[in-house]
Amino acid sequence: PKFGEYGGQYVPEALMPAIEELADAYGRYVLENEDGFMDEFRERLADFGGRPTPLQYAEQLSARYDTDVYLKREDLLHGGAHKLNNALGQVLLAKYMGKERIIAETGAGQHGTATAMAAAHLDMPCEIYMGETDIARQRPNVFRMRINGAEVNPVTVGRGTLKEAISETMRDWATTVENTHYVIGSIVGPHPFPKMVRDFQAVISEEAREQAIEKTGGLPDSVVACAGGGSNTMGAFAEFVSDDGAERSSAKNPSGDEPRGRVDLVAVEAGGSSLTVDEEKGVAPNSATLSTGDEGVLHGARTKLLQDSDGQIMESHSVSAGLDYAGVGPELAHLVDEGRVTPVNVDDDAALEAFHRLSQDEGVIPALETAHAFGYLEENHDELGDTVVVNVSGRGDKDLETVIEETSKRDLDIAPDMSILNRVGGGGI
Amino acid sequence: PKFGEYGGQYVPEALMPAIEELADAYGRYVLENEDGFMDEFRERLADFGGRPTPLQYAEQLSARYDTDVYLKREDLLHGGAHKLNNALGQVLLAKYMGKERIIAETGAGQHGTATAMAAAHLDMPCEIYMGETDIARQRPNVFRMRINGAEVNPVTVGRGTLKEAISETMRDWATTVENTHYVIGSIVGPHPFPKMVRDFQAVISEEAREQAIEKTGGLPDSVVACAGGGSNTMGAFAEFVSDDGAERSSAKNPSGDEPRGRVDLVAVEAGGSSLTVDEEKGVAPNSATLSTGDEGVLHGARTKLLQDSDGQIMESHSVSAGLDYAGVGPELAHLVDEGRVTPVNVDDDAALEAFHRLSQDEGVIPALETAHAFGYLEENHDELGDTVVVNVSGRGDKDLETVIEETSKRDLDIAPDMSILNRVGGGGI
Amino acid sequence: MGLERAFADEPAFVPYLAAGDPNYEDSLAYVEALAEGGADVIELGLPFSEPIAEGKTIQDAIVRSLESGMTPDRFFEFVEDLDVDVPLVCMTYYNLIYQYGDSESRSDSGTASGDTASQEGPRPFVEKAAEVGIEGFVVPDLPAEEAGPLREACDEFGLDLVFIVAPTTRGDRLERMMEQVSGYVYVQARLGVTGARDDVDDATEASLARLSDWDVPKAVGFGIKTGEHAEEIVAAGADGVIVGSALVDIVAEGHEDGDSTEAVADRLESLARELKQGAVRGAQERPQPERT
Amino acid sequence: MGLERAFADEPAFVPYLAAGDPNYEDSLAYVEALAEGGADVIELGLPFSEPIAEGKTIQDAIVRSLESGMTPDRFFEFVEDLDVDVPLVCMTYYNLIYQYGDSESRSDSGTASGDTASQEGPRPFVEKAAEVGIEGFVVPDLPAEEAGPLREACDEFGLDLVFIVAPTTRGDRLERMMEQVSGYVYVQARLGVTGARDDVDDATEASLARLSDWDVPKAVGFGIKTGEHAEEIVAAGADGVIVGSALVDIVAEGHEDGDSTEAVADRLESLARELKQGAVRGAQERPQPERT
Repeated sequence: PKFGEYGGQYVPEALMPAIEELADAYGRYVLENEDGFMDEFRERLADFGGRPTPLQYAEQLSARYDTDVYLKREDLLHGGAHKLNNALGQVLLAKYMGKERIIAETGAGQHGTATAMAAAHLDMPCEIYMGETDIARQRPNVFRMRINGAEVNPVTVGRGTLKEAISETMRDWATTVENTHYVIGSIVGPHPFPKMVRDFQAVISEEAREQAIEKTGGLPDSVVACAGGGSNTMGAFAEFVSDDGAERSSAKNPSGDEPRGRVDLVAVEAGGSSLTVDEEKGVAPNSATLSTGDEGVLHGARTKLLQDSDGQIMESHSVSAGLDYAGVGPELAHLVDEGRVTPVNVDDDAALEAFHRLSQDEGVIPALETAHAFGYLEENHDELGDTVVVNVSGRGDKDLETVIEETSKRDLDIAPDMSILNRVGGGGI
Repeated sequence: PKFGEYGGQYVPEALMPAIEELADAYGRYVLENEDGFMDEFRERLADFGGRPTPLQYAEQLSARYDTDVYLKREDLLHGGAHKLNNALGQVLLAKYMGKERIIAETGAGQHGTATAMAAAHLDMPCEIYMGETDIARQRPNVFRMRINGAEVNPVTVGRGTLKEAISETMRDWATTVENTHYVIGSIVGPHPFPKMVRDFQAVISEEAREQAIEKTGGLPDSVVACAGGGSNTMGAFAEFVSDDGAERSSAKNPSGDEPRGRVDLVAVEAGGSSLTVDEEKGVAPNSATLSTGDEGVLHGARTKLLQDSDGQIMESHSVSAGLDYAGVGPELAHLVDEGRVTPVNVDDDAALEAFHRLSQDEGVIPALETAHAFGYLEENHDELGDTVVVNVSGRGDKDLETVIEETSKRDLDIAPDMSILNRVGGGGI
Repeated sequence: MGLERAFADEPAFVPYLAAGDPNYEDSLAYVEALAEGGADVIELGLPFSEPIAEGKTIQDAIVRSLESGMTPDRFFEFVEDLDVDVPLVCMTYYNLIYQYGDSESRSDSGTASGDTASQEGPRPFVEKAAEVGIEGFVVPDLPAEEAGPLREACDEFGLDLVFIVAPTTRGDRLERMMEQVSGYVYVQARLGVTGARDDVDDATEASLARLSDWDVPKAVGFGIKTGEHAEEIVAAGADGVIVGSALVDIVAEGHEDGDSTEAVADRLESLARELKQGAVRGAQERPQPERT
Repeated sequence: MGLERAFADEPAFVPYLAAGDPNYEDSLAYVEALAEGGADVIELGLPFSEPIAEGKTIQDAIVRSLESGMTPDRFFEFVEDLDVDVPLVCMTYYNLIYQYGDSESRSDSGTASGDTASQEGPRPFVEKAAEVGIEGFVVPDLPAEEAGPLREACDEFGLDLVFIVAPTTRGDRLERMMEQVSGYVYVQARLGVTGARDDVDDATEASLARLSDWDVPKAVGFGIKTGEHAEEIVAAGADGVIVGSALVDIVAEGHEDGDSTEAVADRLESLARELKQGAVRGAQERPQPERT
């Protein structure tokens, strides 16, 4: 259950039996495909979720960078983000396990909406815990969850954001473990969650690796993905982790042999407004856990964290709500320590600029999370080789209001003039 | 260029040469696949748009109706609706024709956003005309167009809605025909638009027909689609039109022969609040053009219209902005007269109820347009045979605010309690 | 088929106003003022709710007219009430022409000609128009290809059917139009929609050249707003000038400023006179008039 | 390893308060009041920012304590400042224990034990705790499987490590825990998180039965709020009762109502006395005490 020194099961004793039961179910259904679980999962991912998602050649960006840029279009998945891969897998697993109720936490609301959709699809009652601050600022996602029939339970403790919601969901689970499954939204939490969520998300890189070989004749030189908790990141990396040869291999393989070589894996974190923390206030104006955090225990796992010198968890910050988390998946922490994954970060400004660039140049409006990956591409494409796959983890419809507000605070040449919205009538977005 | 007595080219002389040029290009590139146009179109639809979209078995609805219900998931297309099929086709065609500028009208903003996305993808300057009333009430879509780099030109004449925007776009085109292509958003307008848009949208039924045969071994008994202008409708029907045998053929074909028989085609219009028109005010509180309109000439084509006894076009109304149009595609008008397509309508209340049902039962939040098709299914599933394909023309994220507002005015048992949104903080959707 | 007579002696001045803009009574006065000012033919707009060929100026006029209660039947009354001695052309969109005979609910309106007529197409409208003294039609959304039924009805009742030739109209399309046109041909001076502009387009000469073998008078419109413009246009070979937006602007301004009917009528008459005189001057400048 | 002694003579009353709730000085008085009221062991909470095992009552206490400036170092001062003659157990989350020795920036804080220590795991924290007189730990997010390093450090410095047994804990997991536990075992009376409730769960007897062969005292917690509850629990075979939320409620109410420190302390002492007496009564009702 560990990734080097990371991972483990740091949870209240009351949850341990549930986690052990889940680990057992994970082993049987996911790893062994018992009762055809994985077959059904993949079939539902296709028919309900819309898989496979395309690997699209990005013409304008490729020309701009003189590098072949491919977009792995998870934004086209049902719900608008990679989140459904995991939510559908876990809700289906809960059904196989005989559970009768689904709970989940959500921050920006993406995981909550994905879970609510999956639960509706599989006819499971579903309750989502969401901090009241997040409820107020992510109303469309609250609407979506409610419209899919899920209960949304406001969490009023503390700042009322993601980490409080996670704690609250764990508390619910501690009371209801016998009939309830807790759908954790990323590759975090106690074992088996980090491995299991990775396995559900690995379909991203399974497809991308095959598609890249099909389209380019070889492996990409680099895969770039944004990293918050890290589920899209590990999903995009998983099948490339073992492509760890000494040399890059974008050299094509016309012979049809299985391509080999090294694929660089770049995890782009939210640099926020600064990498400097305010110890006094316990605030990190970023979410660059892999780049700047240090080891600790949070939400059931040992991993890298943003914490103060006492070990109290810091408030993280990012223009992107979905990256705004003080922890990170233990597997990513391990792969970074091993040197297999390169952690980098991109600040709010560069992410916003990249958001506009992708929208205007490629006609794909990315999630602000995703935009961080493109911010890195803009600044560092020279180091990424000849063929780069960027994971478009989600679409940006949810971020429109934030983007407009944040853009208006900055002087970004690339940003479109939004004054039409002031010239014409009122009404909320 | 006609469908029976419908269709034609009723446009200002200045546009005729452009329309003839377009008709020529349509014939060569679309019909003859000159320069591999259709190949490139299909490839871009796949890689950029995310085609094929799934044909999903709807478990809960099938159980509810004791009928096999399949969902054609156009909501999963890039942009969230079938609109991209057409927008991408036309923008690509404009490029093949050497045009340097794209214009389009939009009502609710779906066609505008699809066109803006396609234009960004293909690196074409793009301007969208949109009534100022619509701009005020569809702000998220205005944001999306601007973010994709399109200009949005407010139309201040009249009510400031779709029909004024169409007229205004035609005016622009009349001035700029030489370098500009006008991307009409539905199977309306002068020839060749109705045929061409149908051909671009026909991919829906091409896929659906194949997928239905693959999944059920035979043809469906019925295909149900909502109808406003009618592009998703004809897209969903096109490949089934010739399945016009005397008998339904859901009897499976285990022998592997090409299935034959009759597939019923049901076009579900917006019944609005009532089918009764107010001649005095020139208002039809519905958009049931096929069911209640009569022949006339609008926006370049002879078709069925909602008009007063003088021939002035009426204000149409529907809870769904995308169905709110006083005209309809001439081909649909013709197929209705021929008896090949059955026009029906579903009122606002039933559409809202169906919106909630699909969201809760299947985890798919449909566009309000789409919800009309499911409203019909709820009330008339007995008449639709054993296997029904419903076209999920778009996703409902854009309609959340409308749905909540309209739901709150009604007493719908099925609607979720939205009071959490009042209990917790402020902020627009 | 008599509109050609208006071009016979000297270049014709063909003004346009929307009937009923800004209201029925004032509009009567304004149209009469144009006649006073020297109009040779008057194009009277019957407003349609979706005027796809008009620029903002005339669109706004159409909205004002519709809001003041203009309908096809009221339009015919308007024509009857007009006290002018100038040929009148009805400029409108095809759906109004087409629907007139197709309504079963017309019974309660002022005229009875269309009663319960159904599927008769344009005939009832043309019949009624002829009855009130209209001499021709301009239908901006009816290209020659779709004009058969209307042409037929016009022939039956002795009315002219004017077509618009655009700068982009070429080859076969010109032929088709030439076969059907009568009265005069409306030469669109530039691409775009109606609206007054400050310059005269070079395309005009080219258009006139393409039509040199047509045997109907060639009236040039789109963008003419001063006597000098009219002069240049006619000097370039036109048989007449069509002016709409510049006149509608006067109506709109008068309406906005609350000016008296007389004041607005005076201004219209004055501009009409200027335009007519400009056209006449233009004809004198032509080295060799080529009108048929 | 001395906590067992608190259970030796009669059933133990083990209250919990969050150190520093609602502030440093009041909290000292409140903890001392519990000792006055008859506490045999006191569980002192060192607040962690993410208390995943606590119910709302204790969560709120943790927030109050953090906001009043509580830190690990301040906690150790707190323990030193306490004037009580009762064994103290530190209840906290593992990250605080784990990080204490791992910080390079502790130099400016009051104590120096952890200075520049790095990657030492729980040892520096345990060392410091032992130094100030802490006798044991309860770490709600540290199951036996992950407890090795902490157990080792506790052994080194002679501290007890208390584990929580849940109603759902069975088989191998019980074995693993039994191997590592010392001082006493915290028997969770029901599923869920901490919080006072009105009934005593039947699961308690079953849990006690599963632990019958363990050689450490069994203290039952979760949901005990009155002397009668305590009595029933002990009568059912518990060697002690752990009470948190009911006491924290008194602190919270006093804080909200602005009551004097003395008044709140009196209430705490009074409830403590009731609970201790209930426990004692319960022991007398047991037909055959089974404590080792």
